Amino acid sequence: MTFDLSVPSQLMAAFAPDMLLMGGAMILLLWAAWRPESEAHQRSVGVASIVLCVTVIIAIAFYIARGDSSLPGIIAVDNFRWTADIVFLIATIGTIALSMDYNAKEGITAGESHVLLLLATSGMMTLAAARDLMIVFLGIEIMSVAVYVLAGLNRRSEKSAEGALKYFLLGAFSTAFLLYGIALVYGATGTTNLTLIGTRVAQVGLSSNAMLVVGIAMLIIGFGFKVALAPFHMWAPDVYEGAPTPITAYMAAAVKAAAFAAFMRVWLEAFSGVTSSWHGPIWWLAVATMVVGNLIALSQKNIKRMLAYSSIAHAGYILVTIATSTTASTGAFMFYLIAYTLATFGAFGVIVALERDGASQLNIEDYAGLWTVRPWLASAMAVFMLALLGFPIFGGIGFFAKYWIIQSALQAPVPQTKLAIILVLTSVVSAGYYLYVVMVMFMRPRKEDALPFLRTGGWTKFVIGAAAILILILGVLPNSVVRWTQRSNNVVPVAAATPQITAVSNVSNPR
Amino acid sequence: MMLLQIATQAHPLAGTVAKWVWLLPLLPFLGFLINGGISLFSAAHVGPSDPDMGHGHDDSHGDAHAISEAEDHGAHGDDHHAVKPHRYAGIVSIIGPLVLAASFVLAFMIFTTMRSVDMTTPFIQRYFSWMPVGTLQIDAAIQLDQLSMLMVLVITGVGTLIHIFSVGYMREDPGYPRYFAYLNLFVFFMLVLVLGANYPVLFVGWEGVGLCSYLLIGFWFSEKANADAGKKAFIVNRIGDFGFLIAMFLLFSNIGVLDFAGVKAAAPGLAFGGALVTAICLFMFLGCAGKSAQIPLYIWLPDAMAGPTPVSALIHAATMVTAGVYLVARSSFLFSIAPVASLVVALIGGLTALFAATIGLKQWDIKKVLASSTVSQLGYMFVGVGVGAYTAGMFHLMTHAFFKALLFLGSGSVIYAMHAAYHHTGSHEDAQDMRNMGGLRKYMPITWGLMWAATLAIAGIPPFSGFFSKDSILGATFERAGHSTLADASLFGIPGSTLLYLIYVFGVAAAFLTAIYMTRMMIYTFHGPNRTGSAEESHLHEAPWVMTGPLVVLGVLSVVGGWFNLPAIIPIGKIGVLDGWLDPVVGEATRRVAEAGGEAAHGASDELILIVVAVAVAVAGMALAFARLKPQTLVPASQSPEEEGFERVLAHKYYVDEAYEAAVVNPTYQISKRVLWRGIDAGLIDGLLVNGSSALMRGFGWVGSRIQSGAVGTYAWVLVVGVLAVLGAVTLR
Amino acid sequence: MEAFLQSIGYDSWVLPALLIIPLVGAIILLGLSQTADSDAELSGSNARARVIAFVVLLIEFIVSAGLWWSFNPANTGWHAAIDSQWIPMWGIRFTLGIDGIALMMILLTTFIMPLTVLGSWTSIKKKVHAYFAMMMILTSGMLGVFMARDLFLFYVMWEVMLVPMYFIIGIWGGERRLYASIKFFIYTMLPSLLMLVAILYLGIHAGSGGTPNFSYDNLVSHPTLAPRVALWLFGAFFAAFAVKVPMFPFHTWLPDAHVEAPTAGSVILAGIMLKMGTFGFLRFALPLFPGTAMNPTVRAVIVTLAVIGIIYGALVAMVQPDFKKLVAYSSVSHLGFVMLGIFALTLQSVQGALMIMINHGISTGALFLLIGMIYERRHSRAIESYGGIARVVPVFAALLTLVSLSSIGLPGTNGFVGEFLVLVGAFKPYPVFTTIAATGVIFAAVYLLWAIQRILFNPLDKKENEHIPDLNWREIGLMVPFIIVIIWLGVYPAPVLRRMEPSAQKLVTTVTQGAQLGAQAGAPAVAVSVTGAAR
Amino acid sequence: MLAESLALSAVLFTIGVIGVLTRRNAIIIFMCVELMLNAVNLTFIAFSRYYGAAGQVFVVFVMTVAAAEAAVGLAIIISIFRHRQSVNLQNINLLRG
Repeated sequence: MTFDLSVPSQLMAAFAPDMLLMGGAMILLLWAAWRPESEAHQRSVGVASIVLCVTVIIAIAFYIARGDSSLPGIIAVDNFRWTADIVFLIATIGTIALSMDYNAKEGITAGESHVLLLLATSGMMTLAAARDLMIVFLGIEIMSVAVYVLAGLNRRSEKSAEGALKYFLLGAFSTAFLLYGIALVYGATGTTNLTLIGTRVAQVGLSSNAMLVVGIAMLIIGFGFKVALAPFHMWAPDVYEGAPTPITAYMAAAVKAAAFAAFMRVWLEAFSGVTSSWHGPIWWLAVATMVVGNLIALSQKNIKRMLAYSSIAHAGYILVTIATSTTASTGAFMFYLIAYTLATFGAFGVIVALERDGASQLNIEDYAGLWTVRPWLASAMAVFMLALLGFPIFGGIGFFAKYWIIQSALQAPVPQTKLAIILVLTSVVSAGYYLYVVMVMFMRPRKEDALPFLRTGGWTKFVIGAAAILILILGVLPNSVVRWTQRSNNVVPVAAATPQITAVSNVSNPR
Repeated sequence: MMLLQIATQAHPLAGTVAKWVWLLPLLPFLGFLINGGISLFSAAHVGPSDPDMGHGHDDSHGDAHAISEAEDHGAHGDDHHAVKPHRYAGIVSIIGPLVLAASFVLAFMIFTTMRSVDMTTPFIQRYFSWMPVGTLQIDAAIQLDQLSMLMVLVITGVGTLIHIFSVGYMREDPGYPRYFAYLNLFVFFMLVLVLGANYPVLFVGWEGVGLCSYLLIGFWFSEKANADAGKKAFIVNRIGDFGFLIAMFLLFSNIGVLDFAGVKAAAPGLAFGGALVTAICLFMFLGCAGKSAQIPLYIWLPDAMAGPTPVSALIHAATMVTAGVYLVARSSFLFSIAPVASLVVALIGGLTALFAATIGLKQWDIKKVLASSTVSQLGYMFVGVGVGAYTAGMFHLMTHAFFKALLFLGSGSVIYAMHAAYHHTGSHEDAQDMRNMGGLRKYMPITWGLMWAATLAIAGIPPFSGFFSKDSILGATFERAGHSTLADASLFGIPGSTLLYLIYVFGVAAAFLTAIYMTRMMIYTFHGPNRTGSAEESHLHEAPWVMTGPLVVLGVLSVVGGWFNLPAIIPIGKIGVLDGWLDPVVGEATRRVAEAGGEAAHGASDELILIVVAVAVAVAGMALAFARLKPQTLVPASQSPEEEGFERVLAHKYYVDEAYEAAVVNPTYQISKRVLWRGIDAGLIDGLLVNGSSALMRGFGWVGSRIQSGAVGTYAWVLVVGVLAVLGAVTLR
Repeated sequence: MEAFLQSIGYDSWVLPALLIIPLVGAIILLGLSQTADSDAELSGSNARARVIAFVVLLIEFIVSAGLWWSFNPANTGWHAAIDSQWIPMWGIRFTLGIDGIALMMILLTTFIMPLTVLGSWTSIKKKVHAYFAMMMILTSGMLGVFMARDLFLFYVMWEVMLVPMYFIIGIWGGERRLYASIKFFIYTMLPSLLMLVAILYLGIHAGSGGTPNFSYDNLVSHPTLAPRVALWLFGAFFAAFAVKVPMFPFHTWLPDAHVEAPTAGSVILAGIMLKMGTFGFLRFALPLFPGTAMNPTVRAVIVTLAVIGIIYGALVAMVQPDFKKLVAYSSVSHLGFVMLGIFALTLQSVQGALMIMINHGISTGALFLLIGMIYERRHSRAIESYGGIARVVPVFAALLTLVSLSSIGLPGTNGFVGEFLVLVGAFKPYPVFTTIAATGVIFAAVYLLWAIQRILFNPLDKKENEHIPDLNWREIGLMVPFIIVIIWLGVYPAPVLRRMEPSAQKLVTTVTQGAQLGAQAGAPAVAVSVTGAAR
Repeated sequence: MLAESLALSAVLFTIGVIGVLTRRNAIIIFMCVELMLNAVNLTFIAFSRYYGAAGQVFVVFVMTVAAAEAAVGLAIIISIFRHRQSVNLQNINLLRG
């Protein structure tokens, strides 16, 4: 059906999956806090949270099946949202699964951690749905506040606390910019509703309106921080290294994806009319991010840090789809998010499996000779590395993801050939560190003094195996996912004329 | 044998014994397979299933050692040793010569049929298509005509004799089967060379004989010198082959065919004396110069003496080295329309003849003397074919094959005797140095007599064979100088006639020197007091009959060889047999050069004068040698002093090898090593560009990670810088 | 034979079968592989792994051999063609097919692979299952490259080859294997990715309604590109292929990879993988961009590089102390001939180039196998650590000499046919270049004869060389096929030439015509942009 | 009137930024961030005078969120203080590179 969002009940209905998650999370929170902390309790809460996530996925599938849509309003009801939601939820399930083993390893017995994840996810879903800058802001904050806590979850670890602090301070700092940007855009257009903004900037040529462009710039900065674009990326490596490994995976995949989803929607719906005013900065940011991420990753010893920089590089690749500023590229965008999430969770799953308590065994060198003792684990890791590298067949879906981005870049109305070339060149650089991991695992002999690897927990095995299998299968037959993500390109600015344009136009250049 | 018989349009030879012509090369090849198999089989000791020397080497230990022991003797650098014969020596010494004799018999039968029928066109047999690519159609085909028949007879005939000689000579060498395998293979390729119906097939034989000469020169490969000599021969030949290849490319890209018949048919179409045909001929001659050791590529032949002496006789005197002459004669239809090229051929030939003869004057190694004499005689042949007297060239080729083979085999039996003697006394004197010989006449009279016959022949004393052939060449040269297409042409501005007279003078001078150094060799070897040493004298004796037998046959041939082509003015038999025989092949070309029957140009009187001059010169040379050389004064090599002044230059062959070494070989090596490899490859491309760029990337990465200082303040600063940058970007558009 | 093949519908399934059989073998091997890494109790299962690998690849060869008969030269279209959907949304299809050129390359591959298994029978001692599994995957990848008729599929196969070879070099290689493997990977990946962009550009350009079209036939018949664009795209293809060939100056990955790779790795690299580059030129770079490829400037540059490669490779090979490195550089020289032949673009030269591609695979492959055998015995590749061993290992010596002679290009061996055809064909368009190139024939003799002299001949002056065991029956047996082919192709190459001729002819004509079409379009513009690119 | 209030909020925002850049104490930095947020609030208010309530609603949201953020933030700062008896960011750099 088509929801009329001005009717509260229908708004509720359109927002139901998110509400379901939030409500469920509340109940679980009570239950988690009710019983004394214990390993078993932590696990049972985790399982319950996974069940909740699955329920929400089912609910979303129900919406997808009905092919619902909505009139313009504060939230969107479209495949873009649902696809993004499913990505978030899968990532959350993966995180919880990993956390259950990881917490046991690190002696974290707080069941609330899983609930916090759920809350953060609800924020993400809000972001994916947001069609109003206000909702965008709310979503970002719900998500961020929860993630600040998660980053510092491991109270005994000083690094964890430090990471959390850095994340929090800089996050708040950047939020201020985002907010300022929203304020200026609001000032320039007189509304915070993306659809209206879109129509207005398009109808009155605001592309050179100072207030609007500064606002857009501020928004770029705000989003750029959340998705860790260079030079707003500095927090990412530290936080990723400090945070508990599953949370790192969560941040690298889900948080980034959510921020990007909002970024994409805002840009397509609100600002696709004024491409000229933001294309330059986005282009340069994409280049800078790809270059910086890949180059610095080359000189990393710690695998979590290395993956942090690689995730920065991937942010650069994804930004290319935004730079093309065409709804066609949302397919590539979503597809990439899926592929990247799978690969990231697989890789971090392996890290969790090999990590020893006290965050040791995290240097790439520690994996020397892994192949000879844990062939399957090593092979899986190789698959994930090649997937992140974007290598055909062995890297599975990772290749198609990059391929589609390049294709959309070349197919754009204004072909982004240069970006495509820079993309492939920087991915060649990335081979330098992804293959380094493979090389260490397969071609270096096991060190004599190396500590034995712990046995891999069941949930971790599940995550790794699922990720690897999906990556490889989708790497040969991606059709289903391609078709699915292609349908998420219905994020189009709804051109609906509205009365206040005159009022806007004379305000938009204040005396 | 798959015979896709393309109907040879009722050729007189069709259906005769000639249809077995493909057996000629195949028989020696069969011998090669058998002997080669025996050699490998007898030497092989199959290794363990896991060859890693870590575990697996114990079992094969003993055998491998045994071999190395056995061959150590063979490796002893020199021709002859007292170890027990190879275990398969018997069968090998039957098969080796047998296959050759067989093909000689077959060749003779074909020859007789050819005489009986009158054939003007070559008899061409196509067997299968070798390289069919579009317009380029190269067949594996055999062409049988008078010229190739002549070569076949020489090769198989002399070859058979030398094989028989080898049975005695190599009897006790551990590498006996290998030796015969190589020798048979050589004959196979040589026959392919002369029977091929097109240039590429000829080229197969051309390179094949080069390969065999490489293998046989380096037969005792454990001596670095021998291996070097073999390699040198192959590479120098390759330089020549390069020219041959270019000639073929020119032919194909301008005429579009590469078979003799086709080229011959198309040749008249080419501009007479034009740049194209001249270039083709000159490149082709480069190939000949390589194969036939002409200036500047003659350097490999003296070193080639490192091989066993019969090899020197067969390959480096009688057959292979004359392939160049054959090629020019075979391509007479080209050379005859390229006067300038022909002049070059003749000039180079003349120069080589003279130059090599001077070298021959001062060599002490008996084989080296013969080597330089070979080079010199080849020069003669090129003078012959160069001036368009193709028959004369081929005639000298034939007689030379007789007497030079004889000389080599004779020297072989001398060395054989010397070595046996030294071996008995365990002395390590050089068995090939004439200063250690002397007075051998009384120990080996047969050899002495036969070698004198050969010497008179090569010196050009009538009525020995060499006299007739050499005289016909000189005569032709003189007469062409009078008037011919060559005389009308000019090279480097010098009129052709002048050059031809000059070449004639070279020839006469060379004849003079030849007489001198050959006589010198005979005197030092067989006459005067014996310098071998008292202990050894008792062991000096004539070689067994299996060796002297062939010598006798060759002796007869080198005496009467002249009768194959008597000049008109010496009517002591049938006149100009060879002229008539070869006329269908080279006659037209000859006449083209001589402008139709140049014979009439000079009267018989002039020709008589020429003959007198030649004989006088030869006699003078020998007389001078007898007068001046004092074998009594010689001392054995070990005590004799180094030559002085020009003599030393001659002894060192004008230091040409050293010059090449310093001017070409070393620079190439050093540049390749220091500049190309170390400099460009490792340094510039790999070091700077490849590894350098990756180092640059890592450098940037390192810097970036240093900026990541861990202090929130820095991060905030960077963030704000980014903010300002973005603001700047959007506002200052 | 043809009738029998007809009756079993051979053409309809052979190509996919050739791709699948090795993969099945790989899966079996990986399934049987054991984690424990002590060769003692593994020896049994290792032996089993070898046998499986050999049998599978032998089956592969037998299956592929049918192509020799089922292939009908008269039909210049695709043989044994397969066409099915893969990713319709992106216009990507799974289309296979071969012509005479691909036929020979496929047969070369399937011929060499089982022999390489025999070649690494005892030399590979650790992780045998994985090793042979890698070789299986590699086989599929290489065959896929030769079969692909869809540029996207081609690219995928092209990259797939990389990973197994990376592991083969990196895990089972020599001392500097880590450096060599990563260098090989990145060196070849960089231009390949550029080629991917070019392929995409082409596909989009030729596509309709937002869906790209990567069908080879469609792209070839669709050459309406602006000269400047064509130049850049051609540049991308050129880079990818030139590195693989490798052409001077893109060759420096080759010596490292060849030297450090295990024997089988070197054999496959030299024997088959280098041919990918030249095959790429023949199949893609020329037909897709005839105007650019035949543009006088471009052509002159490439031919010059080829000739430089011939001489340079030979000279550098001459001074190598390491025999494997020597052969590696000799490959640079040989492949230079191939490039000369391709870009001279006469029927003879192209046919010759194809012959060299085959011959080089055979001769150099055999050379590397022989080096591997002697290395297994003495654990040294340095030339000066040998000398005079002909007497200790006569069989080895005989084989090495014969193979070297074929590599030198002695008439009567396969080597001559190829070089002769290339030169004779290239002489008409490029007399001077060809003359210079022909001197490579001399240098080839220099470096190889000198090397085998220092290895086989000269005095046997090193104690440790006196007890080297000679080749065993397995080694002799695996060399025999090589020898047979060397002689066969030297004496009677006509059957091979006949099968390739129509395809070569088609290539020559299409490219020439395309170049003439492109000529009036914008040759000057290209000339300009060439200089522009130089800046 | 609009221009002045916008200018004022811009100035406040900048002061906040400078504070973040210059101060070393985590608490104070956080306060500066709060200052920036309030500067933005001022902007919203200023605009809402023209565009109606939306801006003011936004301000309410911002204040709420800021409060939540403050709670979490202070908790984090406390936990870091537990580890090293200081909240001076100068020497908090275990994580770097």
